[in-house]
Amino acid sequence: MTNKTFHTTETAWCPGCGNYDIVNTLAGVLDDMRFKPSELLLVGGIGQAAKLNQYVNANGFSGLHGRALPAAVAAKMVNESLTVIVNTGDGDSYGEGGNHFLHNIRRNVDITHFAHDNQIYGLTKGQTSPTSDSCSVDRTGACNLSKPFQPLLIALAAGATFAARTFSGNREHMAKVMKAAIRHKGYALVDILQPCVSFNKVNTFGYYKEHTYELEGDYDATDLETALLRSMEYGPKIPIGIFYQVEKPTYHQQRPAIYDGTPMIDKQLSQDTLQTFLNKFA
Amino acid sequence: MTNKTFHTTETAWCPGCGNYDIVNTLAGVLDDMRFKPSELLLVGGIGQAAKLNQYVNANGFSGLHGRALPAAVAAKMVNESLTVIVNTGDGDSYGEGGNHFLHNIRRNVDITHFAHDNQIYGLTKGQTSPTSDSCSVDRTGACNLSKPFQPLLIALAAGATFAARTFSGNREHMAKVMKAAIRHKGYALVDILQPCVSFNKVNTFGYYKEHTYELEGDYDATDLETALLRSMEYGPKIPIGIFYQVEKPTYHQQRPAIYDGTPMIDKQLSQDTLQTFLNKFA
Amino acid sequence: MNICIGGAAGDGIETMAGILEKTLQRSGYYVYSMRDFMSRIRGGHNFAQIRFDSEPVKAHIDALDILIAYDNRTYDEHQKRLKPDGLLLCDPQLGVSDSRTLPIKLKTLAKESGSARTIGVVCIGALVKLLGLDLRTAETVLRETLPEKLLDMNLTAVQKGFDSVEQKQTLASPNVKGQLLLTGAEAMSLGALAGGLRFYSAYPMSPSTSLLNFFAAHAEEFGLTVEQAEDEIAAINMALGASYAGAKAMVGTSGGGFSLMVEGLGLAGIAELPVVIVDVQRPGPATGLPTRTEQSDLLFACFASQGEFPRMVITVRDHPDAFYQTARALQLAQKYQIPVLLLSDQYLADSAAIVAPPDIGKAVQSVSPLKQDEGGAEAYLRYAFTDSGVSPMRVPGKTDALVRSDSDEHTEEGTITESAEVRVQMVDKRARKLELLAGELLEPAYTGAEDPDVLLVGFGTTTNAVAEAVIRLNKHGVSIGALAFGDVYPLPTKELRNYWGKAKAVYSVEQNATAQLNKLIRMETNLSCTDSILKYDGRQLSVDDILHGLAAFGIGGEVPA
Amino acid sequence: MNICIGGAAGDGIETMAGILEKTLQRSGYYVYSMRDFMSRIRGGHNFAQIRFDSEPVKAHIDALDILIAYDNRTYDEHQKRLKPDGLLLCDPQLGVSDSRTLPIKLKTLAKESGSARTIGVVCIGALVKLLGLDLRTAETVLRETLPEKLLDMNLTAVQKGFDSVEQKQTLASPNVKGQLLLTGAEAMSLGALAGGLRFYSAYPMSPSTSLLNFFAAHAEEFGLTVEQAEDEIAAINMALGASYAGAKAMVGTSGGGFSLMVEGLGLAGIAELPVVIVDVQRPGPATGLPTRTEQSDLLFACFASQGEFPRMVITVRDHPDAFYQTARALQLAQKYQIPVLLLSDQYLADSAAIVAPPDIGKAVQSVSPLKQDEGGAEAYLRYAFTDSGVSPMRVPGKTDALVRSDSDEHTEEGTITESAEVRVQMVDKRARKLELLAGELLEPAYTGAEDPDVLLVGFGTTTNAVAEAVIRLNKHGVSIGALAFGDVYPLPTKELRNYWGKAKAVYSVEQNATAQLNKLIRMETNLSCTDSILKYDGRQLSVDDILHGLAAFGIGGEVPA
Ligand SMILES: Cc1ncc(C[n+]2csc(CCOP(=O)(O)OP(=O)(O)O)c2C)c(N)n1
Ligand SMILES: Cc1ncc(C[n+]2csc(CCOP(=O)(O)OP(=O)(O)O)c2C)c(N)n1
Ligand code: SF4
Ligand code: SF4
Ligand SMILES: [Mg+2]
Ligand SMILES: [Mg+2]
Repeated sequence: MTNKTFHTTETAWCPGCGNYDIVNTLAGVLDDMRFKPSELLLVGGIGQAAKLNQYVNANGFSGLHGRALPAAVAAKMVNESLTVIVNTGDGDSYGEGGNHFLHNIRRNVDITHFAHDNQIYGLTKGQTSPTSDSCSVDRTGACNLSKPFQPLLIALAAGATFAARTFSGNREHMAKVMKAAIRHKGYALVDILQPCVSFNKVNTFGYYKEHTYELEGDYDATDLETALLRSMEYGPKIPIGIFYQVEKPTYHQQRPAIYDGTPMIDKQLSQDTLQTFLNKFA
Repeated sequence: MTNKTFHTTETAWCPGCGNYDIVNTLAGVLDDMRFKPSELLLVGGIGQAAKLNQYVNANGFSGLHGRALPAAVAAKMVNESLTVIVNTGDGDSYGEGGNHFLHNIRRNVDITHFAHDNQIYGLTKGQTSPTSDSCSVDRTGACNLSKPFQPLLIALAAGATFAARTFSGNREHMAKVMKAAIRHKGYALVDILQPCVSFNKVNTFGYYKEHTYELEGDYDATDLETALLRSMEYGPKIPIGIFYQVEKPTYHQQRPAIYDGTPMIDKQLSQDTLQTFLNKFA
Repeated sequence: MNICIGGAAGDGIETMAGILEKTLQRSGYYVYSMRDFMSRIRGGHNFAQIRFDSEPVKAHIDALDILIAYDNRTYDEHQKRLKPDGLLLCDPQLGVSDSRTLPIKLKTLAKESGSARTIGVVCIGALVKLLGLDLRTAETVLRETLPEKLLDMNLTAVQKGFDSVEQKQTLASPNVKGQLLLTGAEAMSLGALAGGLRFYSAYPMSPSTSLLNFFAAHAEEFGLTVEQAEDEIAAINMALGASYAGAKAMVGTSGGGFSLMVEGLGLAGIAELPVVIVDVQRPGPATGLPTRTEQSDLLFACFASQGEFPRMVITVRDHPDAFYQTARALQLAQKYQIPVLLLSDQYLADSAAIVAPPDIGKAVQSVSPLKQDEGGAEAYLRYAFTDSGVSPMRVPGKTDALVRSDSDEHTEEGTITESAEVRVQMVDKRARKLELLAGELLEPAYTGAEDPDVLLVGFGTTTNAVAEAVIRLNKHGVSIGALAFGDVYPLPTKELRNYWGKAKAVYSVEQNATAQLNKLIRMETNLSCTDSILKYDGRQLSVDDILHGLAAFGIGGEVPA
Repeated sequence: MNICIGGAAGDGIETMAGILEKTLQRSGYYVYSMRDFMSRIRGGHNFAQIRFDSEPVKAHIDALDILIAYDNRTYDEHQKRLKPDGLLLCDPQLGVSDSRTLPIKLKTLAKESGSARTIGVVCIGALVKLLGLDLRTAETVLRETLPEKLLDMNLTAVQKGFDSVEQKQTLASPNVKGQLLLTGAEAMSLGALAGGLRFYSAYPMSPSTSLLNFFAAHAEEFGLTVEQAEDEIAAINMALGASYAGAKAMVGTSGGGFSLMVEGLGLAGIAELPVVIVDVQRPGPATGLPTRTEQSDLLFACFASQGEFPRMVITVRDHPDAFYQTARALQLAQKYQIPVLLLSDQYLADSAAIVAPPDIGKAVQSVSPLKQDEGGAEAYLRYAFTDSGVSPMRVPGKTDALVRSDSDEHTEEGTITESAEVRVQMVDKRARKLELLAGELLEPAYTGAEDPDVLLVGFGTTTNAVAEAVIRLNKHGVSIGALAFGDVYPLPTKELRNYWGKAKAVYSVEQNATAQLNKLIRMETNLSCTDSILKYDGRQLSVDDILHGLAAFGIGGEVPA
């Protein structure tokens, strides 16, 4: 570990797992961005990826499998001074948690969602995840007879204001995208291609390294049509980068009467106000 | 009722509710298509729309709120000779049932899904549904501070092989689209704009009548890009019609070793086969 | 006086009942008003039943003094309950031939007033006259309730109704002042605010939706986070995220939604996140009878979730209880860092009653603060092994210490462990909270004879009807008493054992089919009821039902009202 | 003989244990083999414990004859359990100084064989020699188990291991033939197939995933619909759709997933849809200890879901039981049109045992068919009010009659009703099934003295360990017996009352912290245990744990193995 503030601890991940690159890069990014550990909240569901918050020196909430997002957005709702980052798996984000994925994008709460997409259920030992490759691609192991889930396309269709893809093996790119996502005002999804050395023998480090390429320098990330079309490009060539980013009012900004900058947890309803209100029932 | 075979019974809907047009049109369509009531299975979740199966002379399954799709696809899986049609609400389909919506589209089981989209929670008396209009449109009553849910766009993003929209007040159009959807091999979504006279005072019969128009005669329903873009057109002008239709292998077709045409419920595992298998553990 | 107003869904029964209740309140009466709705928006049959008196009324009874029938179905369904000397108020068009009829040309008068929809207000006018109330009181209520543009026609309508009849009753002059008229849902919502609620999330579900509506309507006014979730799983997990971040959080739902929250309940249990879960019960299983009432989620609430952890289940008995117990539930959840389940039901949620203004200060002080025990370690340990079992809870971001929460079994620091030793210590630590919590339990309320031969046990919303039945029987010399549980799990057993020792027979009175309270008592105390009075048709046990049930056991017999 | 093999996750403990078990089976022994895994894929500490004998072995014990340590952690964690005359088999590189050590250059020999990954097979070779087994048996098993390309190096490895040691033990010559080696999960899966399973849906969750893996692997072979659902809610609702359409359906999950299925359980209850729900328990609440064992979902299973309806809860005791009870559960679900909950746990699911080949015919005939009672009406009434409470179930599409199912309360036809009368009739109809079901219940199995002074009660997977403890104590003159419940809810009470009457003290033995069986017995019978032996650290109660637990109550004392 190069990093001091957000140093990471011993993990339960397999040697060679892509999660190491993610946690180390994230720790570096948080350090670069000069966060204080206590103002950061890292949230996870359950799975290998979801364990990340256990290994970083910050506030941590490990909730239920598939349910990281609701807990994360609610923590942000009541304390907008926290920087809230979700790290969790593809199964967690798009499988069990699919409904929260759809609807929290719509809410546009100002949180960041790093989906560690190893295209497999890692912790439960290698079942097909929503993003597993299609079975038509010749392969052994877990694969999708169903149409593979396209995280960016779905996120855009649901109205995401920030949607990006990166690859854990490209640490520089990942750091750049992570920073942009954390800085983004509103819900930001980063689907992180992450090799699972134990169970995904197809989408390996080498595979991603070979197939990924960065979106063009002049790519216009504010154009939804382009973003939709480019997000469907997922085959021999897999673009990485920020596909789409626009500013839309966040959850808090849309409710100025309730969220005035002072975190909700710092405000209280006075007994007098309540007493006055009670009198209306006389 | 003009129709005899699939005659409908007294309902618990409000006078003037768009659901009447839907149930009557559907009964007519089923009759036209010469189904036998016993080979039809109508499935619903819970809500006003979901009650439809109670009023039609066919097999009926009223499951749980949000859970119509899993029950429907499974019935089809085990008995492919049933024609399975889901009628249920927008809240049911896209809210509580959002995860099943996403993932059953991916499965492409050969069922039909008519989502009665009144842009409101009817049975629970008028709360905002995922498809309620945006609050930026000046209105009273339920509306979305969140980004409204776009059923067709999401369905397409998830890989739907058939996605259409119609309006309950345009019975001819609705009948045509319903027929195409039922005939479609694979999962077919029809989002049916349906006035709720009791709670949705904005998206009324008149509103839909004024704003909807049919997709052009030369519209190419096999082009995904076009479909994606046109499905986002939802404002002063709302296109109705079949946005997208392609043939892809259905759930059953992708598993020919298991589904050979004989409904699974008509097959049994013989005790001999099992006995032979047991011996492998010796 | 007991009035029933019935008609189809969409006839405005709810509005009319509301105006009438308020008018009665302002006229100085005690009011108890219940609702019976179908799960549809138009048509069918709905009714409201309003009982009022110059003495406190806290439950509904069957026998009617006045029946207002908008349609024939109302007459058919309720006429049997109308007293021989009762009054049937309806339009002559219904063609009812009943000597108790006071025909009023409701439709005509309404149309003359400007709209067929003013029928209800015509009725109110007539009632005001019949009951000898002051028309100005009704007019004031109309002014407060109705939108400007509808006011004139309704004022005309109330006058026309008033003029259409002669005064028939001279009632005891009431003098109730400074009281509030609250529905059960309102009382609960206000209690939550008194208890410090900051976050409410829910998915609409009858009969709990009135809570969501209340909080949503007042979110800006009170600076609350109120979120309509995409489903109940989201609702509970949001509440837990908010709770972790330092906000007092509550969710509300009915049985089906609660089923979906069960995994989240377990998360609250292991991560020790305070949360209040309100289950406004309706008859199950599954969709069941969506707009009716039942008390059949009791054992489910006590044992919901895989695994084991301390929780508290409180049943709400009446309107004041709804206020105080909700405030207390939020505070107990916070004090012990446990999930508290609050069971109400459709009957209470939708009933309105006149109650003394709840005392906010008293509600807040009902739970004494815990002397925080930081554990031995120097560094902050979220799950420190303390003597009380309660570990120091801090708010992330409000301290330099880092706050960790985990759904896996965890160490004192809050990180995953698989150690057998730590597991046992953690389970024991959590369980230790039950010792302190035991001292917190409220014993059931007792009504009746000092040394009763017959003991009734009940819980939640049947309480006042049971008490009224007992009082009536006591007046007729029957040696009977009743214990009404509010706190049910852990079960307070002191008074139970005390009265059980005295009684010759014990009956549980429950709004369910399997006598769940009886089962719970047996499980917790090894005491078993003689028999039970059960109702499970979705309609709340009335005072009369209880009297009849006892009569069937040979107790009391025919008791005049 | 009791052997423990330990190392890190990823060291291939599982593979090696599998090969060893099979070799022992083929050598004619009874085998009982358990697993202890961490919730990670690499690193940490995993172990397998294999007990074998020429007499049947049905549980695990603590004391070890042989410890195979891949790493120092294994030595540290288990050496205390190794008997003084036991054998520690490890690489000298570990640097362990223990007089029981038999050092073998495992790493060197493995590398010489062609891969460091053949360490386990080197060990097997050594064990074969040490135990006096036939090397050819091990070779045959290797040939059957390993892929072609790995075979040569492993045959070399097994030979090298064999050659590295001297024969140390001469064991009683075993002669067990024609038996099967099954894990609990396999026994359950095979039982499901015997019971007529046609549809299985699940979402992966330890420790239930082995069921999904089994069915998915054999879907084509057996023509099953096997679907990995998007979540557990989908899984149960799919199963109910399939059941409605005429397929015998089952779902499998663990506690957290079961929590999500609770609403669906209620749907099965009200719509009377046959379904079997398997809960392979692990320690909770919430994520808890994902790969460990516990019996703490008992009361949850009995009372899960809002509302009230008949259900059956069966706990699985051992491998044969897993087979027969699963077959029976599917049939009972079908016969009574109810949900049947089958509780297993990680311990049983992952343990392997030698069992007599299950009798498929017997499994199928274990439930007698019901004389179908079509109700009085002429038209087909899905929910006809019959005497038995069981209404005629037809398959949609297979009859001209229309089949309707509804989650709302419904009429005999299956359409929504809000009628109070029909509601009561329907609740009563459903409840009537319990009368017939009572005759179906299997009494708990009894082991021990005829008139025991001390009675143990237990359920599910602790059964065989409890029985072994009882037998040992009986041999030492202790008057003790044990009742092991398989069916738990409804609770069969005949034998319980019978033995309870004889015993002076009764203890429940449970793998949970709150003595849930004791509570359930109290609730159902008003009988209360003297005390309980409880374990809740995620590791299964061994025979020794039970003996120690009893000793603490002054029963038995020091009992030699
Ligand atoms: C309700 C529930 N269902 C299932 C599980 C079991 N489970 C734990 S992690 C996991 C999948 C992990 O896959 P993913 O989210 O992709 O994370 P990864 O391990 O691949 O990083 C599952 C199914 C659970 N813990 N809770
Ligand atoms: C688990 C669960 N949550 C909530 C409900 C309450 N509920 C019944 S219908 C409904 C919404 C209906 O809206 P929609 O699906 O749009 O149907 P509509 O009535 O508008 O046709 C809700 C929230 C329920 N029955 N079950
Ligand atoms: S199983 Fe895969 S995802 Fe999990 S730690 Fe190992 S390599 Fe990483
Ligand atoms: S409430 Fe709306 S959707 Fe429901 S029946 Fe009435 S008009 Fe139709
Ligand atoms: Mg994954
Ligand atoms: Mg709707």
